[in-house]
Amino acid sequence: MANYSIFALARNALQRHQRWPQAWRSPQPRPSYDAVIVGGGGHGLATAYYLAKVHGMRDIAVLEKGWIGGGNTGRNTTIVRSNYLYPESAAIYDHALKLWEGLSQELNFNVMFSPRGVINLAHDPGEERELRRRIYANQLAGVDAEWVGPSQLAELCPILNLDQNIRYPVVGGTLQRRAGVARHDAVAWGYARGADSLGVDIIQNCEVTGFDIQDGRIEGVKTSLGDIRTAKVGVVAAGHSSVLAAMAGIRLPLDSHPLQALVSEPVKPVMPTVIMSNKVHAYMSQSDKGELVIGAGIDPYNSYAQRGSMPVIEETIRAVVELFPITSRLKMMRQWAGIVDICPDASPIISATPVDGLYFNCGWGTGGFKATPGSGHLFAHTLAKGEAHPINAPFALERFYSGALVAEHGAAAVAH
Amino acid sequence: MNQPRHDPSRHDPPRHDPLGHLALAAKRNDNTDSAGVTMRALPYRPSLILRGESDDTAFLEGCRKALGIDVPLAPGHVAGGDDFTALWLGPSEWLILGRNGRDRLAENLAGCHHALIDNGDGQQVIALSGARAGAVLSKLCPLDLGGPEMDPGRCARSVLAGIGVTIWRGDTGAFQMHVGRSFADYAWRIIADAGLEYGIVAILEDAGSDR
Amino acid sequence: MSPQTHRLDTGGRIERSETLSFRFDGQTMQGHPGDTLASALLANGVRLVGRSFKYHRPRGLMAAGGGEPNGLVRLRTGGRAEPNVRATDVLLYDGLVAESQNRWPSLNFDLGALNDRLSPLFPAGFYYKTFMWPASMWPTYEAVIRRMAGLGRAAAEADPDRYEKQYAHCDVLVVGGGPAGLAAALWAGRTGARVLLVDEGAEFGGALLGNGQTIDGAPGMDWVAAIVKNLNKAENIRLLPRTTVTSYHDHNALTMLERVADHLAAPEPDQPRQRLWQVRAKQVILATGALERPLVLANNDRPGVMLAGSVQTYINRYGVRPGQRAVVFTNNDSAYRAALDLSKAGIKIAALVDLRQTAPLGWLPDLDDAGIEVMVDRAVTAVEGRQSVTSVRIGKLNDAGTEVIGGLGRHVDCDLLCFSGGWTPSLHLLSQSGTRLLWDEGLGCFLPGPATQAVRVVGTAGGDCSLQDCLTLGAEAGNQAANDAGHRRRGRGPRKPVAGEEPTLSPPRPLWSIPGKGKAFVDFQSDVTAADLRLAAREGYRSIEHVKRYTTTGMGTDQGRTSNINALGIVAEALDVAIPEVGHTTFRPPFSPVTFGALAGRRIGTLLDPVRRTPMHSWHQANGAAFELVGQWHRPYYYPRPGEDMDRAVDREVLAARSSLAIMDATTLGKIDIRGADAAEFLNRVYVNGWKGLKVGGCRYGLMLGEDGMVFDDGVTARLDEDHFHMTTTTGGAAHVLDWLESWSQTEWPELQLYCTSATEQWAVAAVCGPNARRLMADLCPDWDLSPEAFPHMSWQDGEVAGLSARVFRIGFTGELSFEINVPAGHGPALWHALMTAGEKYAITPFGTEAMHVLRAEVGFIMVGQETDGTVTPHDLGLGRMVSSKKDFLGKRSLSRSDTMRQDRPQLVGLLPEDPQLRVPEGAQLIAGADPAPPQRGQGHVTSSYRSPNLGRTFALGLLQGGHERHGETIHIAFDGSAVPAAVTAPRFLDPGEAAK
Amino acid sequence: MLQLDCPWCGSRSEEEFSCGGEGHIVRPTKSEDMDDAAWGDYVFMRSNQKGVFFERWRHALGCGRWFNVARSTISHDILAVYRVGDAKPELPE
Ligand SMILES: Cc1cc2nc3c(=O)[nH]c(=O)nc-3n(C[C@H](O)[C@H](O)[C@H](O)COP(=O)(O)OP(=O)(O)OC[C@H]3O[C@@H](n4cnc5c(N)ncnc54)[C@H](O)[C@@H]3O)c2cc1C
Ligand SMILES: NC(=O)c1ccc[n+]([C@@H]2O[C@H](COP(=O)([O-])OP(=O)(O)OC[C@H]3O[C@@H](n4cnc5c(N)ncnc54)[C@H](O)[C@@H]3O)[C@@H](O)[C@H]2O)c1
Ligand SMILES: Cc1cc2nc3c(=O)[nH]c(=O)nc-3n(C[C@H](O)[C@H](O)[C@H](O)COP(=O)(O)O)c2cc1C
Ligand SMILES: [Zn+2]
Repeated sequence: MANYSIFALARNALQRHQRWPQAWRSPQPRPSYDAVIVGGGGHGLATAYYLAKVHGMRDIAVLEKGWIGGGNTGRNTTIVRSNYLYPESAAIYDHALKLWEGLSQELNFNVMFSPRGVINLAHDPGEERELRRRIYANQLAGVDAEWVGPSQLAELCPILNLDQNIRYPVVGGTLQRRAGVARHDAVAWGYARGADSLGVDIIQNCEVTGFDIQDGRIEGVKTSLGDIRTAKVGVVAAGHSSVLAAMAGIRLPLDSHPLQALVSEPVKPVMPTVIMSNKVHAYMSQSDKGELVIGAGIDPYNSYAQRGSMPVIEETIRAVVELFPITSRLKMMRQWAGIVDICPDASPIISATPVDGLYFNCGWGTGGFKATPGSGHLFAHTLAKGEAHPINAPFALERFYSGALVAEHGAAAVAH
Repeated sequence: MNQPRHDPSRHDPPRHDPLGHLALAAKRNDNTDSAGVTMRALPYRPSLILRGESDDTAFLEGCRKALGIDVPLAPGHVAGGDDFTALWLGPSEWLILGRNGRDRLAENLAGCHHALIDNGDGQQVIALSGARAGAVLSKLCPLDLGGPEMDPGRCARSVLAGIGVTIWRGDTGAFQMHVGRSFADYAWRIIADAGLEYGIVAILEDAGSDR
Repeated sequence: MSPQTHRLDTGGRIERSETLSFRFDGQTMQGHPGDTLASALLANGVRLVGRSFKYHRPRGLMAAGGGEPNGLVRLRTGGRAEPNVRATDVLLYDGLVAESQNRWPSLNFDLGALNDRLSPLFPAGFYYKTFMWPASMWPTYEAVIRRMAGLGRAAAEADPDRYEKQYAHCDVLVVGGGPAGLAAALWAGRTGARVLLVDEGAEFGGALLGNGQTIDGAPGMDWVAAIVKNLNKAENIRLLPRTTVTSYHDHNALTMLERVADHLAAPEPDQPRQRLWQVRAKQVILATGALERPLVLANNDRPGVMLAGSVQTYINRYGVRPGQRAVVFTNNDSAYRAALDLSKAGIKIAALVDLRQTAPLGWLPDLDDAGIEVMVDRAVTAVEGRQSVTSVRIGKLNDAGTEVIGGLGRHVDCDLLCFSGGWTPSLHLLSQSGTRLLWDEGLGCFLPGPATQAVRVVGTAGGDCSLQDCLTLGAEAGNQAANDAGHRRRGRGPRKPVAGEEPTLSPPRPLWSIPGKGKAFVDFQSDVTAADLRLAAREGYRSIEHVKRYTTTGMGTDQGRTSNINALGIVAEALDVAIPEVGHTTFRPPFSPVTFGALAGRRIGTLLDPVRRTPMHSWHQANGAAFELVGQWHRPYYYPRPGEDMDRAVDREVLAARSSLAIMDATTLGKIDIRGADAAEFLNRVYVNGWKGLKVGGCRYGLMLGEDGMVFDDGVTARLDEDHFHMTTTTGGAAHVLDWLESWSQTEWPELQLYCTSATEQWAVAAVCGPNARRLMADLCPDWDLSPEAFPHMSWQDGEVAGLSARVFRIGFTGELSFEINVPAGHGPALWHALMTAGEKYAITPFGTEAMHVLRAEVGFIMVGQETDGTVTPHDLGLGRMVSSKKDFLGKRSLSRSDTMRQDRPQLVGLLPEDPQLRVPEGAQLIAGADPAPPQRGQGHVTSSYRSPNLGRTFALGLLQGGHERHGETIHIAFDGSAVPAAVTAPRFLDPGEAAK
Repeated sequence: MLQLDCPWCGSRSEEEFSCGGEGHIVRPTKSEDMDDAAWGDYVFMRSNQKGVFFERWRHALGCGRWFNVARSTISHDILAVYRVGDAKPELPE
């Protein structure tokens, strides 16, 4: 793997950039692997990377039906934070956040993790109570969290509407300073490059169409490029998890919905932090390129269409203009959607299944980008050892039978 | 004891007007001729939600006896008689306007599966008329106001700027909008705002005690 | 004041008799009505209009319409300032102010242009490879990157303008008012169908506005004028100019943006600036035309390099001559007509360079007449000049077009290079509709595949290049669409228009990039060059989607409208695969950027969301209530007297309720009328407790669970009759509960005979409570027997209260002796006044939601949404005894799952902080030890916390693991780094006892 | 924004409806005899079909009726609308 640095850049400039090697290879699938990861999103690629890096497995393929990062990894609003309510969740998301903090260096690929702080607004006493509960829970769990009042908010984000005579005046908010945003595509590419250099085959345009299951054990996968034998399969297919589960005769507690996002035209910096509001439903940050990146809601019906409806966008922009009045004359440049796999308790599933050797990592719904490194790291452990890491043990499928849900609706209420 | 004994018309004490608080703010302009659209708040009228089965002949018969009309069975249709008007709201649901028909209905429907729910106090009626009435309403409501379903004389339940509404289009083409009482303020303000472009005239009739 | 040096003496569709003045970068200039800002700038000889995104290269106008990538300006000032506006879309008005963007200190001298010199260090994706060391420096690097990025500046103030929204329905929506669209609208309209015809432009006519084509032997625009007049007369046809269809959604729903007042300095009073339309069309006809593509060659971004068709438009439509001496460079026929028009306008055509082996013969006689030299099998190999084109080189390429052979070639002076790289049918909307686009090798463009919605494509958008095809097929499509929408033509149709003769077309030569030295731009707006695209392919970013994201091609405000196909061609070449194999990137809404204000519409500010108010609201306001938001409702929170803060007011209200008499507006509670023979059975299934035994006249408290066993609502329900119940729900839960009941009664248990009907709005409710409540009632209801025997707790009666017919429930939420008096909502204020007046002698005290919370918590009543959060069972709340074991009910089975039966689940307890004055914050965590140091697991949290003047101390409720068995223990309450001790108690602090009976 | 055909009111905008998710899930009558897994399956597990999906909608801000819809979750085409209690319709390929 060629090292990336300013010196490499200068050296290559002299060669008119003709000598850069491929960031990752595009190999043909081999007939068998020790492990197969289904889904080349951030989570799948990270899983492969850590399987190779931490657990020394090399004979791994990542199978992606389209192009890597083309699922939700490539279409999310990039917010990274760990201030969830329950200790189980705080543990998993903070595990990820710690990995984010060194990820560019780990991968030698700048993923532009930008801890510029994430603020959740409260607009009434009920919301304040909920948010404070989360702050106190986070403090105990060791996740940084603080309450910020209107005057601090004015400093942190001068364009926020703090008028107290509006329909839902802002009463304050929570701030997680270590939280922020990252460059979504770079995460997929960085992990792909890292995994590839450790020998992982990343195979694009290869759709998994079925599983070979014998006596309750996984023996291989069927793909659009032929059959592949393997004894270990990790499915990380986000919105398509139920489709893959059905191939193995399993049902999951998931519903797939389109979740939309949009960007404004690029403007000079106006938004130094990330702000989200449950009540006036919207959240917004500004990318390094200058667009305002805005998260909208889900359409209320099941869909795999990767496009959403207009009213959802209109609702969101109503909220954005209300919260940030100076945006009224900015323009929406592009809107899109991703298919998110929503779980009844708004928490993920990282789990073994009734099929031996078949594991699922899914249910991240509207908010799994932030978990990418942690999820990959823990899922790799689960796959390699055949049993859950203590951090992801509470997130097994079993909880839907026992009732031990991890209800994160509050912390995940803004759909991201 | 314990038989419902409400007859809101019996005492007829002064009624509170859901839009009373807007009296001072509303534009008062009697020159409705020049306006493209006129909005009026209509005063309290008794009304009922009537529930029953469309295929229950005893029920339909009872309604006819009580109201002097056949309740409409076709979606979006309205039946009007001397004393009562019945709007189809759903396959087992009608809005009965006119006089207070509770007692007569209760009497004639005894023994049938039905329900009667007083509704007059629970709603505010806002009427919208004039050449641009449709244009104003179509800013707020996704119904096809120009289609046959909304021909004069028809009714529909729908959405008005996010709130539930029952719209009844009179024979003159004007629209009567029934909104929940607690939403009246919002409905009034948002219609007034939508009509601004066409010089809307808003008239709060002298409906209640508050003014 | 600069004169309009580049204005032609005659021609164009501008109003020469009127002069408008405007300012660009502080300089005052003039134009005419009918001009765009772009045409006026060109008329004034302005070449340089902006700086590019990344390299800050000087840029001039390249196009005349929506494809313009360079001419982005900041328009207007103050709250109306708008960044990134395409100068070609701005209609000129008097006093217009615009400034250039992305330059510092000035447009002519921009320090950012240093980037162009350093560009070897900034290839595509350079930032992924650097800025990583030392890690701590990234925020600093990032701040610099952010400042360099971005284009225009946002306004600093709020927008003073109004934006409207409108729904519309039609039989046929025709998008595009060029010849094809006009013909379609006319023929569709003839059937009586409801037709909507929209066009982005201020004028209908499309391409005819800018080219010299003729129809029926006269200028095409004469025909347009006649048709438009005709259409305007028809009642069933509506024309909307200045309206862009921005998106095409499911089920033929389309969104359009009408620019109502953007051609004015400011909207007229009360008039909107823009209007967002939501159209539902039975049939759609897309007649959106085609977009001309640039050619990719070195330094093709120099000011003075323009699209040939656009120059033609500037001449014919605006009477502007953008240069004096032009070289025309093309790979297709359309530039021939352009060259003739240029020549007619007095521009010297130094050469017409055609990449193809042979010139289209039909045009040659006219070119000969005009004295234009055609150079076939040649290419422009270099563009010279920096802030403006000064000359080009014309040379020869090898057969493959990959190399210049025999040197750069002939040197030709010119101040204008007009190029045409072919035409891209404008199929953005079609693609959004779900229809696949298919590559046509012959035409070198994508064409419509089989439609997936009720849509047709006609005109150049559908690949029909000749005007006659546009007209004929347009008319046919209009007629058929109307037929499909259920309308048929009666009588004879209008005469079919006949287009003027045109030479037959010869095929274009797609050559995706022309070899040469220097940056050859593909995406002008995102500053992406052909070399960037090739680098991406080389580095393994093989999918076109990866290329897009790695290089940012097509990601600018124009979304690559003119550049995407070129990018695709270059990538296909670099990967050595066919174009269809590469595929195009996804067309996403909007087609043109849409103002946030228009998306937001009028439902912002005070109209953001309804404020629901009770009939007594005015009284509360007049009596100084502070309000709390509960759902959409505004409820009195507390009623401070002069000099009182919240705590003092709440104390006073709480004391009054326990010592004498207090009154609360309880109107907001949800109320549902449930009636039918099976109503009791139904309640049995939706509530955890039994309902069959409830006597008529009685009331009962019920808990509702989801199928997951978790409490989601509660309330008291009264039995009005054998078959009739009055249910109450929480204020916030009312709508959801009704939905829930309807869902079960209609879909799962249709055999049960009952109706659920909302009655929330019908009733106003005043709750009076306190030891004097019965006396008050006696004063107002002289005929009633109010004795506890005749009117016991948890019963109801009808009758008159203060002369108003009322239904009174002997229930309450405070533990005190209470009456909840329901009257028809219109009588609410009358009731309230009567109660207040009669209550004076008991010092009746109105109380708000906060005092209500204290009162209910003192007696251990739970508040759904506060003690519960969707994870709490009846057992957790200590309400297990309510749960019937005799019957099934929703959620029952979930209560016996292994986790829901755990003994150490968080359970409701009382908490008394050791410091009786300390009110711990709600949400604070319960921990075992005294040390709150992280990380550790909490054992629960505080759900409610108040000061009680009755107890003379603070108290709290909380959910504590295994709490039912831990009364008497001391635990710690942790928040903000500290932990305070508290005693665990039963969740009940006061017992009003007999008095309340 | 979908346009749905209410079996009673006819063609109306999605805004008037609320979506009730997967249809034809029958509530078990003898839940006390079920084990945790079977019950959990009923409460939480869903087919989440890609392709033809049978779902429930309510004309909440219209006539108030619940009804069934067969809809493609890929194209959003409505393949059938039918009343509660009616069997799943036969659909053409
Ligand atoms: C609009 C939007 C905004 C969001 N905002 C945020 C946010 O701000 N913060 C946050 O934390 N999260 C956010 N999320 C959620 C986040 O994007 C996802 O949770 C996360 O990216 C999931 O990553 P993944 O790798 O699991 O899935 P994906 O990136 O979707 O990867 C799954 C991959 O599996 C592939 N696949 C599917 N089926 C098959 C098959 N049969 N064979 C082979 N491959 C297959 C897919 O093509 C896909 O590439 C957002 C999501 C959306 C849609
Ligand atoms: N292919 C060629 O070689 C070629 C090249 C140039 C011109 N022409 C000529 O151009 C004419 C084409 O006629 P036509 O009617 O097909 O197209 P047109 O270009 O005349 O008209 C298309 C119209 O659609 C409008 N439009 C496009 N997208 C829109 C949107 N999203 N919302 C609203 N309006 C939108 C445009 O403003 C334009 O007025 C013919 O005269 C043809 O001969 C052909
Ligand atoms: C954080 C973020 C920023 C984006 N910024 C831009 C942008 O500046 N320009 C643009 O055209 N698209 C932008 N997009 C949207 C992508 O172009 C694309 O629409 C999205 O990744 C979904 O993919 P699809 O539209 O190809 O389906 C952005 C997407 C994300 C997730
Ligand atoms: Zn209906």
